[in-house]
Amino acid sequence: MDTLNYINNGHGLASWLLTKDHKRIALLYLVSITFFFFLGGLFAFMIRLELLTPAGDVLTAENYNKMFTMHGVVMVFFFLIPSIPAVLGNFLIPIMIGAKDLAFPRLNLISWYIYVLGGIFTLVAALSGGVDTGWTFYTPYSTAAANSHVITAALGVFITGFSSILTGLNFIVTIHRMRAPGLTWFRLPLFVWAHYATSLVMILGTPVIAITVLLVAAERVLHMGIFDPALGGDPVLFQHLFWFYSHPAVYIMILPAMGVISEIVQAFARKNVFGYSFIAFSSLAIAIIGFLVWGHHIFVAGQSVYAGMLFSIISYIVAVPSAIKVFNWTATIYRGSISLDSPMLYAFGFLGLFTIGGLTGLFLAAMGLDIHMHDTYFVVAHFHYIMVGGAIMGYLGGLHYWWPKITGKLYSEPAAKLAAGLVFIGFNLTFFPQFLVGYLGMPRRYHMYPPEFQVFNVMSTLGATILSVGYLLPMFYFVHSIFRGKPSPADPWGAKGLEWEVPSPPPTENFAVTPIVTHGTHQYAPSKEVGVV
Amino acid sequence: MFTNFPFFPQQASAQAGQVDAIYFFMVAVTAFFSILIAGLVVYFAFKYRRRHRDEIGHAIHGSLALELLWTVIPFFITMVMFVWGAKVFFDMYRPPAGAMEIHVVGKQWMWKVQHMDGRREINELHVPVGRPVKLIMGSEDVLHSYYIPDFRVKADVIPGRYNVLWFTATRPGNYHLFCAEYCGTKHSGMIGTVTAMEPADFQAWLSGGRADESPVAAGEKLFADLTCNTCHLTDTQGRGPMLTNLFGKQVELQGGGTVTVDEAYIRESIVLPQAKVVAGFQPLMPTFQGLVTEEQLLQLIAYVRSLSQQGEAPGAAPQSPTMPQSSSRPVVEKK
Amino acid sequence: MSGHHVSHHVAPKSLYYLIFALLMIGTAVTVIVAYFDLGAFNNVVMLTIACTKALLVVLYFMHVRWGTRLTWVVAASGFVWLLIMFGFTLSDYLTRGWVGGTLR
Amino acid sequence: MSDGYPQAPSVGLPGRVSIQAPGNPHDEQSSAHPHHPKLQHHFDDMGQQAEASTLGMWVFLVTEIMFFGGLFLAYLVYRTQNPMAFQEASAHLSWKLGAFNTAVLIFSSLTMALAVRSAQTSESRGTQVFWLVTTMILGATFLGVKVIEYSEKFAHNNVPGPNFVWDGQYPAGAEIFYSLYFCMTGLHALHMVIGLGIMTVIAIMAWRRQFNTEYFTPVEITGLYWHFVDIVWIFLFPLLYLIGRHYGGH
Ligand code: HEA
Ligand code: HEA
Ligand code: HEC
Ligand code: CUA
Ligand SMILES: [Cu+2]
Repeated sequence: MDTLNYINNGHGLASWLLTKDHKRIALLYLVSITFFFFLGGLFAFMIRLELLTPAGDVLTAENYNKMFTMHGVVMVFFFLIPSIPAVLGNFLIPIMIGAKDLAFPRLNLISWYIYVLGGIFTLVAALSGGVDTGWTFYTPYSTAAANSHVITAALGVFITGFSSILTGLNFIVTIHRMRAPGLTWFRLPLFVWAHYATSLVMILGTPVIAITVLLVAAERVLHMGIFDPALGGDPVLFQHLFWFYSHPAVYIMILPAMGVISEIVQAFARKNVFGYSFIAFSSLAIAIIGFLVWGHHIFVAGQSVYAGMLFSIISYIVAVPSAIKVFNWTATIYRGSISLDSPMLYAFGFLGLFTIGGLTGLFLAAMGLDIHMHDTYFVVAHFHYIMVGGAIMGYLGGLHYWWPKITGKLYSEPAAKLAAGLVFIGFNLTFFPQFLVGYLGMPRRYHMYPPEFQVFNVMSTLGATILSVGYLLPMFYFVHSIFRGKPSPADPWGAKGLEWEVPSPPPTENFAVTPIVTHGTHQYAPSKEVGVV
Repeated sequence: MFTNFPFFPQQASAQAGQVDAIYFFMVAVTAFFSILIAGLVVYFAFKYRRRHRDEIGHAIHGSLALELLWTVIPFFITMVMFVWGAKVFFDMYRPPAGAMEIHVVGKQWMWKVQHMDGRREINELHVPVGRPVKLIMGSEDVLHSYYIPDFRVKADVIPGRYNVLWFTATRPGNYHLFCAEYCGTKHSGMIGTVTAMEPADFQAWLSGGRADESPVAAGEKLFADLTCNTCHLTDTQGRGPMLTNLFGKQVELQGGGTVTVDEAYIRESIVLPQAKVVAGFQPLMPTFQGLVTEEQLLQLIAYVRSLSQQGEAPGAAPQSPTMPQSSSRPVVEKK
Repeated sequence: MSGHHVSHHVAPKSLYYLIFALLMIGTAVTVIVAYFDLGAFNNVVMLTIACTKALLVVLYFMHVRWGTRLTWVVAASGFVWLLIMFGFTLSDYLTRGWVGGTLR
Repeated sequence: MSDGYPQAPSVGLPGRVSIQAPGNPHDEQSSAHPHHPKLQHHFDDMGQQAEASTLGMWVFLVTEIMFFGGLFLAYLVYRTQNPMAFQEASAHLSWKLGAFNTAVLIFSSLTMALAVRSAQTSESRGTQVFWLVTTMILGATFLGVKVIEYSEKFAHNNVPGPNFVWDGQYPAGAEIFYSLYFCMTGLHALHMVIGLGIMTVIAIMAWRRQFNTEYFTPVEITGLYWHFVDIVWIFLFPLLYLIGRHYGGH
């Protein structure tokens, strides 16, 4: 150990578990999130195993229902929502804005503990028998009919919600108050913009799911009449409250990934982004307009047709900023100096798969079409294309891109390329058939299905097997790199950005002296606009 | 093993074509943009690949004209999608006048059906082709959703409320019926078959089985058994309002406001009588919640409705222009 | 970044007493109004007074009156978002009966 | 190179960090203005620290608004669906106790504001603690009254649940009203209890002379929190206690 950095600055478990260093907290998150990803993946694998044959022969119906519920809950609340913000955002935002830490380091550590506590509740729910309500917890099933561990799981969601709120709060204050001198808003890396937008959604949306879940608990435990029609309540009100959070939450999942892609595309095309301000503002637009579309989940749930039209048209409007981003990224590659290192492969994967996922969202936002597609595998395919094909590609791309910075070690690039290829192929094989079987009418959350849907399901299960190999591979070469990898220079990619100017891994204080920033990120070539953007 | 695997669902209802038309439009747009983006990415990645280590890209900061272009074009495309989707939804939302009514009750985990002449079925539904069919659906426990993929129709069934689904079958045959809203353990077993038949076959089928009492007759009996008739007399002497010729009318409520008498309102009057009290009456009526099942409610409603315009279906919504069949085929009169 | 200075506005005590008095009067008016039948206006009046009281607290007791523009924006955004949630949800509830012929 | 990692390009712009005084660690550099003992290491100065804290509190209050907002939305929807029932159920609450509590809370907001002011103007620790403790006493009074109201409801079995009893005309709607009543006032009361806990700590800190013109952020953000709790009640009072008083009036 030659130089002092955040990893070797302090040893022993306590120095990690009580750390207030944002970089160490990011690693704590990395470990716990990886655990939940593989747990969720295990549930997914059980789902796919069951669906190999039309008859429900691997799992009982009850267990199958628990599988997809736990899969959804774990993947959404314990993996994807915290993934990029809590790991990469936590690690990078202070460095990218030239600060020593987030504004509230202790709060940051507390959010991790809250997250773990929520996770424990969910694990307890899973181990003591599971929940079978679906990740959507729809009433009155969840409050009056289900006899599984709804309360434990709901509390787990409630608790992690606060972790998310505190992370968002910390980011907002940090970005407003801790920027280095000269780092104006329009010199911020787009990654930071994306996280700013994400944080807005976190703080404005998450409290609503918290209160909703609390009301579900009150109704279930105390039999207070709130959503159950037998007690005079209205189940559709639950759906409004749930989606008021959960639609914006899908942008919590995709916006950070978009931030990652903005960085990667610039770094590996050695070129500043095409249309910085369009990308920056489209993040904000997605965050804000994304709050106004939640009703597209309940077109056929008894919502008024006029409200449905309102939600439908705004769903289309919110697609436009996403389109802008995709076109701008594509334009960024134009006349770049492109190297196909593994992060860039993930970024390309993101571009293609997010486009398909997003465009199939437009199918669902068409009210007349959604009548047929709602709650079929078409929806399942849509959101996996965005969440797995988009968000996870972004997460993995970011992890590969910043891994040398985080650990100070270089991983094996050929292995990484192989993994990227496997993920891409496995993914498409898993989820493309689901579009077809969805339009044929196969409903989701089905333990058994008519035999004519089997071909598609076999393909899907096959793809999921390839996909899991693709996901397991990085575990090996990442861990290998920590012990055997070559040390990384400060800037292994030849990228531009404050994070590449500090050593790899960075020292605890990030910067010996607060830097003074004179122009925007990723300015590779001199140009008259430099510094203005 | 894999003998029968279709790639596209059958078009077995009058609506199916409309829905599929949007679908194909969407597929075309998706294919166009996906191929465009993927093609450009691959082409650029090859064309501008890094040729030596220290190479950097061109500093291009953007182009307002281009960016506006790809803001405006997607915007207009999506507006087409919106208008088209909303129009189809509206058509599928409003049942045409004169549709044949069938009562459907969902419960964990079966679909109970009763035809207007009393014939019952479970997990099956027999309908004639060429005639609009309107399902009036309620739930006894949790949310369900009635879904016939080959007809492209689906609607959630909500406890405490009625929801309506309508379609016109166009092709005789057997079609899948699914419950599409997760409702517990045997959600995937809450399935069945919809059988569309030629009108003559349908008539034969109707008269073939052992028909129960019609819902109206059953409702009349219930009306007496539950002692409704002690308050709701056929003249104005009763403690409750007269129910004759009530359906479809506007009723003045105590505390201001009016309400149109439809199925939902009658249902509410029976299970939550105090929620809306008719002007000029005391809120005397007891609740019958828990005393009547969802099916019996439907029967009571059918009876109350029969006290009004005999045989006419409610809600004289304009005939949907998308329903040429309903006029070209003889409409079977309800008994 | 707005200069790093502690915001040092010290409001005179008399102002706080004035606000307190206004809040008390508002409460009294609300209670009195509740006893007159103004039809729908009862609710309008009561909610207007409640909003005014809340505004007074936010502006003076919570010092937003002298706060940075960012504080204004943050404080306002909470209420704006609340209205969005109310408005869009009610867009469903208030229009459910509009289409004839269905029971939704 | 064999790993496929490129070297940093030799062209392009230099890094954008301009090191002002190379090798001059931050701590020495700031000797110009001496460190306040309360300054945390990652902030540049007290002003930045204070601004971050108040902004953080405001952002937190926004989340609180949305948290209570869900309940207010449920209230709004059910109120439009069961107007008569809500009037009837609301009439069974004692508006006098409600109005008294409103006055108490507003008064406590005043004393809280004065507590912040006394810290802000470096008044004596006695004054600071006096205002804080007065605020706490008022808060406790509010909670005491709430206990009276709750126990009255429990005594009459007006608490939603399997044992709910309602002898009015609208038992179903009344039960929903009381579900919301208990959720809303219960969460509000919980916030007050938390507020009292925080204020205990603050009062002790004040007694230890920790607050003055230079540093009073903890008092300030506690004040923000307390005023927010007051605002919630300002809405709860008319919505729960006063709606439709004139109807079937007393
Ligand atoms: C990260 C997650 C994520 C994201 C980003 C999105 C993004 C979008 N989603 Fe998706 N969605 C989910 C996750 C996500 N969704 C989940 C989890 C569900 C199911 C929940 C459940 O029930 O369990 C769901 C369900 C869902 C439904 C409900 C379906 C149903 O249950 O019946 C709808 C309906 O409108 C919808 C629409 C959209 C739209 C319009 C977008 C848009 O934002 C997409 C915008 C992107 C693009 C449009 C692509 C880029 C554009 C171009 C390359 C250019 C060409 C563009 C044009 C011509 C416009 N989604
Ligand atoms: C971030 C979100 C996320 C992610 C990453 C995934 C990832 C995957 N999902 Fe998931 N999914 C959801 C979110 C997500 N899903 C949600 C919200 C639902 C709805 C739930 C509901 O209806 O309530 C859903 C539902 C859902 C269904 C529908 C179930 C149903 O409706 O009946 C299916 C079916 O195929 C599925 C499959 C998969 C697969 C194959 C993956 C794969 O990408 C996973 C691949 C990863 C691994 C496989 C892990 C790595 C490997 C191992 C740990 C080794 C495992 C051991 C062996 C192979 C022996 N998912
Ligand atoms: C104890 C007397 C009583 C009994 C028994 C009773 N009702 Fe009523 N009903 C009333 C009164 C009084 C009203 C008017 C006040 C109101 O709307 O609640 C009324 C209103 C109605 C209305 C609304 C009528 C309108 O003009 O809008 C319907 C429908 C109705 N009852 C149906 C029934 C049915 C069906 C039953 C039996 C299952 C029944 N009632 C049993 C007293 C009774
Ligand atoms: Cu009934 Cu699913
Ligand atoms: Cu959505």
